[in-house]
Amino acid sequence: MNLAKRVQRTMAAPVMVAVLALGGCGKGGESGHPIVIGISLPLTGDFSEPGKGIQRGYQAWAKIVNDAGGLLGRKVELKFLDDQSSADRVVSDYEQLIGKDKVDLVFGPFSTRLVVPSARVAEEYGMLFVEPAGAAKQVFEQKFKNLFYAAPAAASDHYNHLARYILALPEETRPKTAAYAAMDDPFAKGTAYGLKDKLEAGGIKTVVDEVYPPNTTDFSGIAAKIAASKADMVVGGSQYQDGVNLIVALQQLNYQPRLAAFSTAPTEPNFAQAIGNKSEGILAPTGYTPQAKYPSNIEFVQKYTAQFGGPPSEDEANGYTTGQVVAAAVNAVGCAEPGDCQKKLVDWLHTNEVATVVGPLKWDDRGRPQGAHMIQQWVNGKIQIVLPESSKEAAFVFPKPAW
Amino acid sequence: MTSATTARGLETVKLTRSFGGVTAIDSATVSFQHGKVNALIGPNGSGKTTLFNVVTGMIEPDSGRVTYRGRDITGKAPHTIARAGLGRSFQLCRVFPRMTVLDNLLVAVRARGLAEHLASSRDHEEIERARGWLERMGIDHLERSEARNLSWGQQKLLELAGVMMADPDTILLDEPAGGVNPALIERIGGLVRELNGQGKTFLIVEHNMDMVMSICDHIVVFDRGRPIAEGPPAAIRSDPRVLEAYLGV
Amino acid sequence: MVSGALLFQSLILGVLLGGLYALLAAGLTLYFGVMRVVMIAHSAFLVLAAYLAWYFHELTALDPLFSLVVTVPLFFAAGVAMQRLLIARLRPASRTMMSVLVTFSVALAIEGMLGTVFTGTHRRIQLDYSGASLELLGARVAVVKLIAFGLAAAAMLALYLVTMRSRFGQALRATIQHPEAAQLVGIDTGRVAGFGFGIALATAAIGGTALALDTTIYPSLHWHWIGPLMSIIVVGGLGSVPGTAMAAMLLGMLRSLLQIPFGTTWAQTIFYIALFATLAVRPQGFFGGRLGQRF
Amino acid sequence: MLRLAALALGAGLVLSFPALAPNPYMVTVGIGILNYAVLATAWNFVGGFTGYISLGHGGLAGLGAYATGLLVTAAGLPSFAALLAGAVMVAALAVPIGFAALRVRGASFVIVSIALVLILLLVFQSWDSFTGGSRGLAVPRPFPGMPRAEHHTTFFFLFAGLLAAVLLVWWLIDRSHFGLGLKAIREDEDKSESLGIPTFAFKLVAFVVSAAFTALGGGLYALWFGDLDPVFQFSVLTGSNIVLMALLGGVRHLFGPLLGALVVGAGLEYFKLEYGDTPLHLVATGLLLGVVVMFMPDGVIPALSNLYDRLFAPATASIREVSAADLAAKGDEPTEVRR
Repeated sequence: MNLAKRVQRTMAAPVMVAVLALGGCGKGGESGHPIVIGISLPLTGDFSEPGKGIQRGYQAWAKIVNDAGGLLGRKVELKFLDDQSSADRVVSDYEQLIGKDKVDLVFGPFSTRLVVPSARVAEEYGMLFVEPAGAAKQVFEQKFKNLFYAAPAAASDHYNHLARYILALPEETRPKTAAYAAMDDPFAKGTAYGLKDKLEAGGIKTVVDEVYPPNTTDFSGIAAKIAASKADMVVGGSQYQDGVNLIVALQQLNYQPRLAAFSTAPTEPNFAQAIGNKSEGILAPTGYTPQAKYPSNIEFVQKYTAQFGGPPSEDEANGYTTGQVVAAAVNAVGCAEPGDCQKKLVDWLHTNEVATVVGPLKWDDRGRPQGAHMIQQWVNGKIQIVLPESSKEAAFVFPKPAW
Repeated sequence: MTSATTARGLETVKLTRSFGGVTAIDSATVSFQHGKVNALIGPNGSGKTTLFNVVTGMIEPDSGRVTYRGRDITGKAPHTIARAGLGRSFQLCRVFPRMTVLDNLLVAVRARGLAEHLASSRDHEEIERARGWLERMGIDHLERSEARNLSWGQQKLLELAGVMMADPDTILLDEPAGGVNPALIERIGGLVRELNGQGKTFLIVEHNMDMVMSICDHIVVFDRGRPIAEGPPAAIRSDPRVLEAYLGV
Repeated sequence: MVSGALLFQSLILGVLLGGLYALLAAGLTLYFGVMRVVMIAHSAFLVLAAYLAWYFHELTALDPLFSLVVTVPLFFAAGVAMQRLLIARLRPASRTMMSVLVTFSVALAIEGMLGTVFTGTHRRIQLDYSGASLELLGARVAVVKLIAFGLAAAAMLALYLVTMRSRFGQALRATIQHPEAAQLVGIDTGRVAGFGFGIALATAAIGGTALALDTTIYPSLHWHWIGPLMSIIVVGGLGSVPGTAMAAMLLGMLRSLLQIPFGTTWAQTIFYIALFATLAVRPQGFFGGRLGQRF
Repeated sequence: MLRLAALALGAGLVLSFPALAPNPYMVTVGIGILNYAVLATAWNFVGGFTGYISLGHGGLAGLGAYATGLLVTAAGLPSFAALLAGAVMVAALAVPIGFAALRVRGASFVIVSIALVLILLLVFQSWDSFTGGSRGLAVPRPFPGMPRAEHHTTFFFLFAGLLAAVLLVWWLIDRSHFGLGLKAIREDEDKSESLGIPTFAFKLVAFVVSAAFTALGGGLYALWFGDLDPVFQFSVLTGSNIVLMALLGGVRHLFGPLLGALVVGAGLEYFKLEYGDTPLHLVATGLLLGVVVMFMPDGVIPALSNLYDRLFAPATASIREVSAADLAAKGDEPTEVRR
């Protein structure tokens, strides 16, 4: 940690100057100048779609906070930079935000691939780094001290409820074989393999284990393998479009599993239409549902819908959650500027729980959240929570009807 | 082997090369007289240039052999053949357009070993040698200008100088008189005789009969990819087969 | 342990894939034949056509196949224009090299425009027969794939007839084999080359529509097509359309079969392995005599 | 004399940059440009001398980066030993690649260069047990515990040093017999062979040297940046940017690629700021590349000097007129005539 400390000292001096020059008085001043929050997001390139989703979440958060009078009585101001989905960019963006623009706080970018390099920048400049997207294992393996993942669970824990449910099924009905196809992306792969590990441990045989590159557009080959394996259940470690393509390819081969779970894709609004409305029974883990009864969520959904004319999805929620987490720390510690304040924020988050739109969050010393995802399923033409029992909206449909 | 021991020069045996359906060279067996000025004449498309290209390794033959001073050089890489002592010019002369006249000559200097390759190309002896050639061609005043800025005739002379700079003992010239004025033809002809006097062998493909007849010792007539006659100018002039080949009577 | 059914299924998929490769590679070969040009932008135009088909479907809700009526002539014109305005103006000495850069820049521009206009979102045409399939000797063949293959086959046939039967085709072949000679017998090689480019680009329009029927499209997709296509034309022998078609079929099937043991990503490397092998083992065979290599 | 002075001045400016830079961010921008300058100059060993255009140098740089990273993480070599070893390995690999690509002329080389990037991407993604695949590869810092700002400054000087080395070698070759031979190949490969230049060997050596320096650039980048990911390391765009920089600056000039790196580097920044969240920067890059290739294939330096000639030294024009027609007949007319 002495490294970060030294960085803080080297950074602190100029920062103070800058703050004073701006007419503020450093210590969480209630005076005019806004709290500037620096964010780099993939607004173009491969990750641009979810990137824009996160951006909407951040914007919604800023609007709601400012309408309520701001943080510590100061307006929050978001400074977005586009990293073009590239690692060089994301790093130089945070270099610029922290080193040149001297922002007071930073929020994380999208996609594990960009989170790790940018978290390193924030770490070495001693900035608190709450991020909405780095869910994969290796994010936490980097042993960052300042990083917090603002979502209920790391990728490998997304399917925990489903794994428990399946293994609890009676011997005769429980699936015996499973086929896995995962995009070669730390997050998508992480979700599928998290389930795979647990099911294999529970004695469910893996008959197909395919990893495909993110650019794959033709899934007929993979589908052929899965269909030929006649696996009882199929698990897709997917994002959006690849999941749709895989399902369509499986339909083309008329493969009918008894259970089908896909990451992310089924939770997207136009999923059902994209696969020809044969979505009945398809499962998906989700860290967020607009229906959640958490007080802050009710406000979020209502105001977000007012602002953007549609309910938020998971990306937006993750962005918003990031804002909530940082805000909680800032309000508790009572400061928001570079330098020693950041350390206080970090320490506070390590020891406290934060209520968010995805429920209460708390983290281990590596910033790994301690929860698990809910499991949703398409039941009667709409996607509803079926697991865990406590928060279910519909009964789990098993075996899955034909598609 | 040294040139002294034998008078054998450039020879081809049953050399054949065809493009698609067209047979450009049809099992041609020719031997050119070493130490003399040889001419290779024949109607357009009779395979003269193809022979040049096969002999100098630019094109691989379908069959047959090429030997130079008794050594088999069939299908060898062009630079190997060049280093064996065969120099050539190209039809529609070719120089290095974006290089200075001087560099056009210095390129031909043979470096051996890493040290020489990495040594500066501005070597005084070589530059002097190059200037010598430029003077003989009468274009030494253009030393510094880029080759592409020279006139057509000047480029012809430059190409010849470049070939000589590589110090070959047999020089193949493809239409040296092509598209140049009489005075220059005169000059080139003179140079050829002069160099031949200093022991250089020449093989010239040329349509300008006056030039051929005036400077060549030995003439080979090509038709449909094979030699149909050879001998001294006087004999060739009166050879009926040659007239037929040319005039198709 | 690999079941015969799976092998057969993969083989069929390979053939269907190979058909599309064949059509697109044929276009690439044509450019190379007429102008000694490696047309990097071919696959970018392919993706452009796919986007047009998708957009057409979004607007009119008609079957994307109808978009061909617009795209084919459009692309033909674009091809002629490209040859006339860009390629033909390059210095012959360095044309092959520079044309690569020019077409590359065109590809970048197209990708950028697509991204700007349609955003980076993955797009896919949703047809009521998207999930439908036919039974064929125990294997299942998706209807959309059949249509795509049919399109490709038809286009290839048309291409064959044009080059082999028509007078223009004669001139085209002459230009490809020996430009100088062609000029001597009074062929306007410039014009022929222009049309050659147009036809080649038109194949991209057809290929793009076929592509859009069954797969997702996104602006940077073309990078994943140009590599295999270039390998195919080298393996097939630059300039020879039949050779190209053979190579395309072969590599298409190989890829699809190799997916069974090695998985998707490794299977893709077959194209490049074939490319390197070809160049290392016998390049002359495909590139003509040494003098003919100055492409 | 004047040249030396200018050189010293330039060097002085570069070396004093970190001190003048208002914040670490500016230093990183400087590093980015230096890195590109190194790559573009290294590319110029092939592109400039022999005229063979490679779009695959981005891949070679990525290879250098991964080689260095893996030698540190897997083989446990000290950072800079790994850097050198990595460059050697890449150079060794360049031999078979060059063999396949350069035996025949023209087209196949370009095709191979692009294919190289694509296959490397596939391999480094799939072989994740070794390369880390999409999980990425974290390269430990050579100077542990050094504050980030200092880290940047240090690497700025390292990159500047590497650039100096590359420029020096390019200059040495440029004036050597070897260099003259390479330039002859660019001008007319058959002709050079007929003069006894072993063109294939020359091209191969140039390619290998180029690969080695490119790998050094990539490796140094890996040590500085710390996080490698196949998707970003093996991108055709890097290659095309390198080409654009070299061509724009002028491939026949020692400092051409450096100039190009400055211009393009700045240009990309500008477009990102102006049209941030659209991929218009691709269009811009594309158009710029097209314009350069079509209208000033020799880069801005000659373009400007030609302009200067025409304005202030009309004397040279006279010879041009004479030759223009003749040369046109050879279908190899100088660019001036075309415009």
